[in-house]
Amino acid sequence: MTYILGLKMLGKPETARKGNLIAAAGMTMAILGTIFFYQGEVPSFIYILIATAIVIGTILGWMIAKKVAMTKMPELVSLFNGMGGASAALIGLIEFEHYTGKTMSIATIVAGIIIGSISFSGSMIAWAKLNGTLKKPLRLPKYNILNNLIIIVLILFATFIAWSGTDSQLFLYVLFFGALAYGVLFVLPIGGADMPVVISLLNSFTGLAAALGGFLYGNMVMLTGGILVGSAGTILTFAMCDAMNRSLVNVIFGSFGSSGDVSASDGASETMKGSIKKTTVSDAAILMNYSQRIIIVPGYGLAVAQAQHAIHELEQLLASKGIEVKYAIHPVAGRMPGHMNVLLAETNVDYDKLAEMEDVNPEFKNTDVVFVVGANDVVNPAAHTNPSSPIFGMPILEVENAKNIIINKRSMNPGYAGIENELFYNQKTSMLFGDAKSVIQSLISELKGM
Amino acid sequence: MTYILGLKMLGKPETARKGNLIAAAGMTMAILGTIFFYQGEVPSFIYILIATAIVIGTILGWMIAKKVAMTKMPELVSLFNGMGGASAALIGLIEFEHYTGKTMSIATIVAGIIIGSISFSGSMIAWAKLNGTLKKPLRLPKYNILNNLIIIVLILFATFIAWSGTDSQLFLYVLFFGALAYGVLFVLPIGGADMPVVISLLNSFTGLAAALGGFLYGNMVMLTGGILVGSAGTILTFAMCDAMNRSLVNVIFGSFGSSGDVSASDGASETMKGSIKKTTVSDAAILMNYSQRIIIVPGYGLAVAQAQHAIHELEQLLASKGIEVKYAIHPVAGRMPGHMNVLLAETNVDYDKLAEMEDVNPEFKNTDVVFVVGANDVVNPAAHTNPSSPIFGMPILEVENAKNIIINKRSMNPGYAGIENELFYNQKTSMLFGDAKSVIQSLISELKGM
Amino acid sequence: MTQLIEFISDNIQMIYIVVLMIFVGVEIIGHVPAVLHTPLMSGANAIHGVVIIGAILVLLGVNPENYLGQALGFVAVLLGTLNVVGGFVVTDRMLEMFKKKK
Amino acid sequence: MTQLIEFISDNIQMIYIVVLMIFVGVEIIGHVPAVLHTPLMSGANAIHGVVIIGAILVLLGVNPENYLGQALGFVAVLLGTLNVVGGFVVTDRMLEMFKKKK
Amino acid sequence: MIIGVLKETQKGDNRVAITPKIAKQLIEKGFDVRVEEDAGANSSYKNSDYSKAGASIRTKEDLFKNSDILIKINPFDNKELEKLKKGQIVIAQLFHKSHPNDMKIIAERGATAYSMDAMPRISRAQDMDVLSSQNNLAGYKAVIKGAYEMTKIFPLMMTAAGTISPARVLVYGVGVAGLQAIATAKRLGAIVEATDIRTETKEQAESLGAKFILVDNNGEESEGGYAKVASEDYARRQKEAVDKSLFKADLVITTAMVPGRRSPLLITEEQVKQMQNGAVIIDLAAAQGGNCELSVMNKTVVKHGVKIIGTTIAPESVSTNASDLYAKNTFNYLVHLTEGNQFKWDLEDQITDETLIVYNGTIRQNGKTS
Amino acid sequence: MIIGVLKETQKGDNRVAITPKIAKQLIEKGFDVRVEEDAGANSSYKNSDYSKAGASIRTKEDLFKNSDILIKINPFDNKELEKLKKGQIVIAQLFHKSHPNDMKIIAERGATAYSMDAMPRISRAQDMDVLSSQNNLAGYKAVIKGAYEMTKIFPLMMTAAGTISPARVLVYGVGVAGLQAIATAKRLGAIVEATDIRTETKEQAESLGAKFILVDNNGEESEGGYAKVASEDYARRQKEAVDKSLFKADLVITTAMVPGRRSPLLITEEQVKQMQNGAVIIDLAAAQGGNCELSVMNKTVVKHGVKIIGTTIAPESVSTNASDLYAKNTFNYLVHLTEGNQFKWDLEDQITDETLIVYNGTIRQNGKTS
Ligand SMILES: NC(=O)c1ccc[n+]([C@@H]2O[C@H](COP(=O)([O-])OP(=O)(O)OC[C@H]3O[C@@H](n4cnc5c(N)ncnc54)[C@H](OP(=O)(O)O)[C@@H]3O)[C@@H](O)[C@H]2O)c1
Ligand SMILES: NC(=O)c1ccc[n+]([C@@H]2O[C@H](COP(=O)([O-])OP(=O)(O)OC[C@H]3O[C@@H](n4cnc5c(N)ncnc54)[C@H](OP(=O)(O)O)[C@@H]3O)[C@@H](O)[C@H]2O)c1
Ligand SMILES: NC(=O)c1ccc[n+]([C@@H]2O[C@H](COP(=O)([O-])OP(=O)(O)OC[C@H]3O[C@@H](n4cnc5c(N)ncnc54)[C@H](O)[C@@H]3O)[C@@H](O)[C@H]2O)c1
Ligand SMILES: NC(=O)c1ccc[n+]([C@@H]2O[C@H](COP(=O)([O-])OP(=O)(O)OC[C@H]3O[C@@H](n4cnc5c(N)ncnc54)[C@H](O)[C@@H]3O)[C@@H](O)[C@H]2O)c1
Repeated sequence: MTYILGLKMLGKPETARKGNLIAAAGMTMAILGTIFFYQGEVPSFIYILIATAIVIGTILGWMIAKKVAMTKMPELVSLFNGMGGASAALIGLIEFEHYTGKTMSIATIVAGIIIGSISFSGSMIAWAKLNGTLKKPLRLPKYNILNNLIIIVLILFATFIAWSGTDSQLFLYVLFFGALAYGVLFVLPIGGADMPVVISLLNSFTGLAAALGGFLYGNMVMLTGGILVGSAGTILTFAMCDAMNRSLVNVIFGSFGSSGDVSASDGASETMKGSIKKTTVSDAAILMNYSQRIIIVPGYGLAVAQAQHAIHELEQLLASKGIEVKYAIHPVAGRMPGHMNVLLAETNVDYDKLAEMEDVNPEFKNTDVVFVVGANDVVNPAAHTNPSSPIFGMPILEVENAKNIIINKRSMNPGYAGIENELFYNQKTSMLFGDAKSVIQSLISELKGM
Repeated sequence: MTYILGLKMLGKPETARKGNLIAAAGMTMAILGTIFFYQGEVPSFIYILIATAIVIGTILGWMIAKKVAMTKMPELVSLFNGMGGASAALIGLIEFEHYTGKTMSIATIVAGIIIGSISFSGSMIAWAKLNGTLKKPLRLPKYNILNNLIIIVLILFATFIAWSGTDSQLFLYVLFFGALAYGVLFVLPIGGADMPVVISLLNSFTGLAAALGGFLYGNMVMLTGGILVGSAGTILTFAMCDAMNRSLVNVIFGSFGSSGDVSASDGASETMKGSIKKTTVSDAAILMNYSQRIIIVPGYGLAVAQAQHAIHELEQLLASKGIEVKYAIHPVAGRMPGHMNVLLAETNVDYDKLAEMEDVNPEFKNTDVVFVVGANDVVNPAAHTNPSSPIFGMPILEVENAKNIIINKRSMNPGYAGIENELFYNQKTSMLFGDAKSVIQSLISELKGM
Repeated sequence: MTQLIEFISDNIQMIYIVVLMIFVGVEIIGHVPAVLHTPLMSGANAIHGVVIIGAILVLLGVNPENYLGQALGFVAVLLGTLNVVGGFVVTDRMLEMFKKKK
Repeated sequence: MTQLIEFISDNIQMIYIVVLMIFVGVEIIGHVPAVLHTPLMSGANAIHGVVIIGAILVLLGVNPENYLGQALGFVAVLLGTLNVVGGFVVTDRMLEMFKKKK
Repeated sequence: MIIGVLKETQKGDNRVAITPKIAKQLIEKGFDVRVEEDAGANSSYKNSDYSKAGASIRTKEDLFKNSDILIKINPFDNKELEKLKKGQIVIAQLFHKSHPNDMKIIAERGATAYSMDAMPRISRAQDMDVLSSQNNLAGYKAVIKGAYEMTKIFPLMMTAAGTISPARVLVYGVGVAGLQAIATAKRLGAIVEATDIRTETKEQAESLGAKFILVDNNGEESEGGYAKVASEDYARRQKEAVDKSLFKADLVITTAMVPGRRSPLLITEEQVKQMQNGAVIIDLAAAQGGNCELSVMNKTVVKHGVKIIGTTIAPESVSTNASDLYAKNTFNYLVHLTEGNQFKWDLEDQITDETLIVYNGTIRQNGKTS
Repeated sequence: MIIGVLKETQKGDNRVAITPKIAKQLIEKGFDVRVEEDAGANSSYKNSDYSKAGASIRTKEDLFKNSDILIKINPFDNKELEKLKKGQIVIAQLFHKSHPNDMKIIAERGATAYSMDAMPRISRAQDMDVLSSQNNLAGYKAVIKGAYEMTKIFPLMMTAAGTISPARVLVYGVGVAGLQAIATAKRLGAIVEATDIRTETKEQAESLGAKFILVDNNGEESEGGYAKVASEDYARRQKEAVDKSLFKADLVITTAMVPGRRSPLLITEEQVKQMQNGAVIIDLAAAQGGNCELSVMNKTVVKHGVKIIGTTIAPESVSTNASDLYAKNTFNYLVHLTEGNQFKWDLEDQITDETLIVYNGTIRQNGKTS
């Protein structure tokens, strides 16, 4: 049960870490339990074997996990996932002989082998891709047909093995390698940006494989753990697709996605190089929730959306969480002098929270998140950097000095001055598209739940 | 599994009804399944017996459930619950002889008997109380000690039966009647207002009894269904205590609660007869959600709480659900002429939504919910009815004509005129205590989730 | 004691199911609005009418000579049915109140 | 076919558990914020490392003469351990990021 | 009965006691309404508007000669009083306490006089209470006048040409006028502070977004919602507490009054000296002597760089709305006093009792007010 | 360099071109700032404030004799022009297009003239743009003046004495002044409508809570943010669309202008006749001929029951803030033009190019503007 608790707690940022520990503790107990309660004669060297494997695995796993850079985490997950898959497949290979003739058990075993090895080889490819070892998505001609063919053949073959009651190890190995090959082919053509989804999918595969093992042995721990991961993983996969606005089918079959940058194609001219990073309301909310200082930069879009009441509520909500929030008012934000003042005064924003440009500019570098709401020209670095731009020489709010920048607007359309804004392509910038009012309201309800 | 789905859907107003049907369908299937898949020789007259029982039970149950007045529902639930408990206890009585000597099975059986019969007799008492047959909470001296003693004796006795492996039916019947008695004693002293909590508790008892039965037969349907109800019922019991601001212990042991009217004692003088009805944010939200016309009556309290932005948001939210919402502005609401206008104009409330007293008074009778926020004197019927009151002769908003009245204020304290308001004691009125701003904000988040 | 352990290991799966079910029950009830407390209680009440199955099993398995048993079983089935049918119908009626008026 | 039915009725409880577990899994994941997707995936990844138990069982039960089996089993345990330990540690590291800064 | 509506004679007062809309309602009630020529001209009501409503336009003489009831807003001047006939009923703000002579004349002429300003401050009289309805407008207009006279603007503005800091407004006396002044100033974006001797006004001021300057009043309580005269000690403490805000204020609005007394002196010349150069004081209590030492009724005094404007003229200047409200008050009052367009003379009734000043030639000793 | 700050001579203009705060900043930049006696008196800045800031107080004669730079707000009058010396630099709003003679005199005297009103409307010149900074205040003050002159109040009020319906405000021209007028009227609780020939202003007006009356302008486009002269056809369609609102309006504020042209005529006498009795029109375009046929600059005309006030005086009347902003604009401008307190004469620069009207005695043919 500890897994359930663990996973549940993982679902909330505050409790996530504890959840992880609980799950780990549960796992340790299960392992020890298995060893000590095993009923049957076991030569002692087997114990040594097991112990050795565990010790080596632990040390290796720990070291790899600790050493690797934060940015390489997803690869690592993929790698570890592959290990699990391999382990499941190997079990199947060994156990096969013990169950010859028992159709259902064999069926379970071959299913475990297929799924485990797909998971293994697929994970390895995913790992290689993320790692950069494999760069280009590879794509054989008629790829979809070929792939589907292979999996069908594999399944038919597996059915045959189970049904016929054969005890040919050869068949089994053929199956094993066939599945490995399928795993490779399955993942190979998928773009790098979609990898997390694929990993999550493979993850749930491994879970399934583990569950099958549990079924075989009537081992509850394996069964529940595996199924839990299988189902949770599947849901998670869908959730991730959702967050990326793609369908799973699209990710697996449709994506010719060239190495995965979502290019800024919607409506903006393509002159700017680099790519923008979209973010979701949940992510933005989390980022805000774990900040200490937030500066809100309101612009004309706030007025258009009539989102003044919403932003005030957001500000109060953040403040109530102990976060320091203020507004940075650019002198020409909006369309008339004092536009932002009028707007915010309507909501009774404390005058002390409105900071003038000169005062606030030095503060950005100590700011965790700058939330730019419907402002554009007033935060456009082109005013400093590009002498040919019509706003060159205008003082701006130097939000690019902040640690994170979240920009809310409806599209990539330019503002009053009609020029592109390279801030949108900044590494630190996440774009939160949508009408200011509804976006802020969603942020509020998201934040309230934290 | 249908129960799970069913119960889950019951948890949301929109899906509740479907959930109920699904659960019912599942139940029917389970019953048929049990009969048809039973493996063993069964004399046909037994089938007839079963069929007769089911038919009679169905007709009776259906009729009672359909005929009874809406207000008597809780009694009915209690009654049916008792039936279930009795059924469980009877099973135990019959099955006892088959398992003589199998300690664990016997333990299961006696537990089933105890719990089932407590549930039965307790439910009957609860039913009688709600029904009005039993009026006064009866209370023997040293009640708590006596009661605890009985239950301890019962448990010891039960343990003895299970352990000794006796096959004495007599012992069993003693146990049965002992448990019945305990059920009576248990519920007897509890006040009428707390009955729903008690019923819920007994409900989960019956669930437990059913589960024990399931355990005995290894019948999954009984087991899962019973456990589900057992656990869900327990949580529900706590939730209900929560909603009433009582602890369970308090309800069961502490309550000398005299026939259950929560009297209006907080701060108000006790001159008014009758009792007030408190409501919760969730209930108020549900009521609003299922209304077609809502009128908001703002008063001075809205200004004090500075809840104008919140009420505007609530109004918009309701309107977006297709509900007709307007504000009824009493000419002297607040503390200066036009106070409410100033307040609401700040939030850009549409002027068309502000209705004058003369125009809105005839509309109340077609209004599903009147939401009175921080207003008091301006809705006090004493202005019409009580010539000695200082506000006699002042025209008021005749909210008492509406179908439901929800009044938000912080306490029972009077308003400017310093007089009691009998509207609070109106049958149709629910009091929603708390600071206007936070109450409205909670309402908003509750409504958003619907 | 050994009996207990034996019992547990014999019924390990059942116990598993019990624990899981408790989990599901708790998870599902989670946070329901207070207005739904009564219908929910009523619905749960109907569900624990599954005892009827037990009662039926008893009747099916009862010794044809055991008239007391048969009588009690009959009553048990009857009461169980009352519980189930009444429970569901009452719940349904309660929920009618929540229907969106046209 | 009969085999299948037999298998099902033999393992009815297991199937029950499987279905329940799926239910729990779905219920728990429900709505998690997108930022937690990766840690959650990682945590789940660690959990399915339970295959290690299978691997251990295999090793425990393997014929002492079956060297291939032992070798494979050894590798399986090793890989499983890697999965479990690495998975948990990585998850922990990821979650460190969410710690509230002082 | 014939109602005669007189044109206001007091200089600067643009109001009219009965508007065309109310005239129509009175006619519907069975009264015969006659209106002096051009009575409503300054409130944007033309003679033709009255005619359309069914009232006839007459000369002053005609009205005095034929009317049963004569209605006005301000006290009758001497010329008018002379024209009163026996049995005529006069309804206006007569300020009988400060105008005892007028009452004598009315009594001598055998007439009857109701005074609107004597209306008791009870809930059911709220819709006849002209002090409330007019003071409310005064509070609004005081701020508008202040904003008009100031050389600064109210709201905070951060513009390309620099930041304009919000104006600071200080309101003395949080009665009807004071509250509306707070609300209006707040709306325009000012930082508003307020003070009052009655502590219950703290919550009220705050409910409109003002900061309340609480002066410990040592239990000097209010009477029926009105303030009592403050002790010297209180005055001293008040100065201490408020001075800091006063010296920073751009606009000061004073509304402090004690019924039937000279208004309390809250701002001395000494204090004015320390105020900001360019500040404006609007003294709504000027008619009762003023809250500021330097204020002169209906004058704008500039001294020590501060503009001090003594006025009650505020409601009169929003004459259309002021007339609307006044007329409605009068209508409600008439409806209360009459039944089937005849007077009820129900002297038991508190409202009639307190407002009936002269009854058929005798000055009534009317209750409570000391 | 010596900067001489002159007192405004135009009647009614209470502003001053440099405030004490800005004087101090200029002094810190190395300028020697001298101020004419009482230059800031009407903006609530005393001579002593300037002295404290480090500026010296001089007579007009002294300033003309010794200053390198002479700063004012309004055009120099003839007497002043005569006193100019060769090489002196003049900075003011010179309105060179409508005052060609002045330019000639300046050129003859061998002086140099920068005109603040010729500032290009480009983003980086925003902080030197006096038209924006002053028009903004004009929009605010127009509403305050309107509220002051009206016989009605702005907000909706439901009171015991009846309901006062909210005032209806109509704004012609949604430029800088128009937008601020909308914002201010809205704040006070009025129902605000607005119209403009430039369709892009629809969104802007709505972002401040006004209802925009869209007149199909058949693609008559704006030029660099400014409106072009409207066609007759447009004028007709405009009347059709707006008349309904105009005849219901309590306050009309007109701000429509086309740079360098007579302001468009938007409200004819015929239309005024149909307006509400008691309505007020504030014509901020009166100086350029006015948007209303009946408006006269600096006069209040009452005709057909409507008060028509022709003015640009609005910003001048909030002289403290207006001076603050004007001074800040001038400061930014000076900083832009100079380096180490010497002029750069960078004629390539668009701002210098367009604002430098007379350069060392020759009138420059300066670009773009036709
Ligand atoms: N203050 C003044 O006096 C004045 C006067 C005239 C001109 N200006 C000029 O106006 C500009 C002001 O800069 P700014 O940054 O405030 O505005 P901006 O540069 O015009 O940018 C506003 C942004 O808001 C976004 N937006 C519009 N509606 C939105 C909605 N409903 N929800 C979310 N986003 C929305 C637009 O992007 P999407 O369309 O993609 O959503 C747009 O890019 C400056 O260039 C200034 O020179 C100022
Ligand atoms: N409009 C005028 O011009 C004017 C002028 C003077 C007097 N009055 C008088 O004022 C009264 C106005 O009637 P009304 O109904 O508006 O007000 P009211 O009768 O004074 O009642 C206001 C109610 O609001 C509640 N309240 C206060 N703060 C609250 C908060 N933060 N959250 C929720 N509730 C809060 C109070 O109850 P709790 O303390 O229990 O919360 C109080 O009972 C009339 O009697 C009228 O005659 C009006
Ligand atoms: N219940 C009703 O029917 C009703 C009707 C109208 C008014 N009222 C109430 O009557 C009260 C008085 O209203 P008003 O505006 O006519 O009063 P007012 O004009 O007589 O006085 C104005 C304010 O000045 C204050 N004041 C007096 N002396 C002061 C001093 N030395 N320092 C500071 N402040 C001082 C008073 O407390 C009062 O708030 C208000 O609270 C109002 O709400 C009640
Ligand atoms: N980018 C910048 O740096 C900058 C700086 C200041 C102002 N501006 C912009 O310049 C524009 C003009 O501002 P302004 O206030 O100085 O303009 P203005 O004073 O010249 O004119 C006022 C308004 O009248 C309108 N108008 C003209 N003829 C009309 C007609 N026949 N009917 C209706 N309306 C008519 C114009 O469209 C304009 O909106 C504004 O949009 C402003 O935002 C831009």
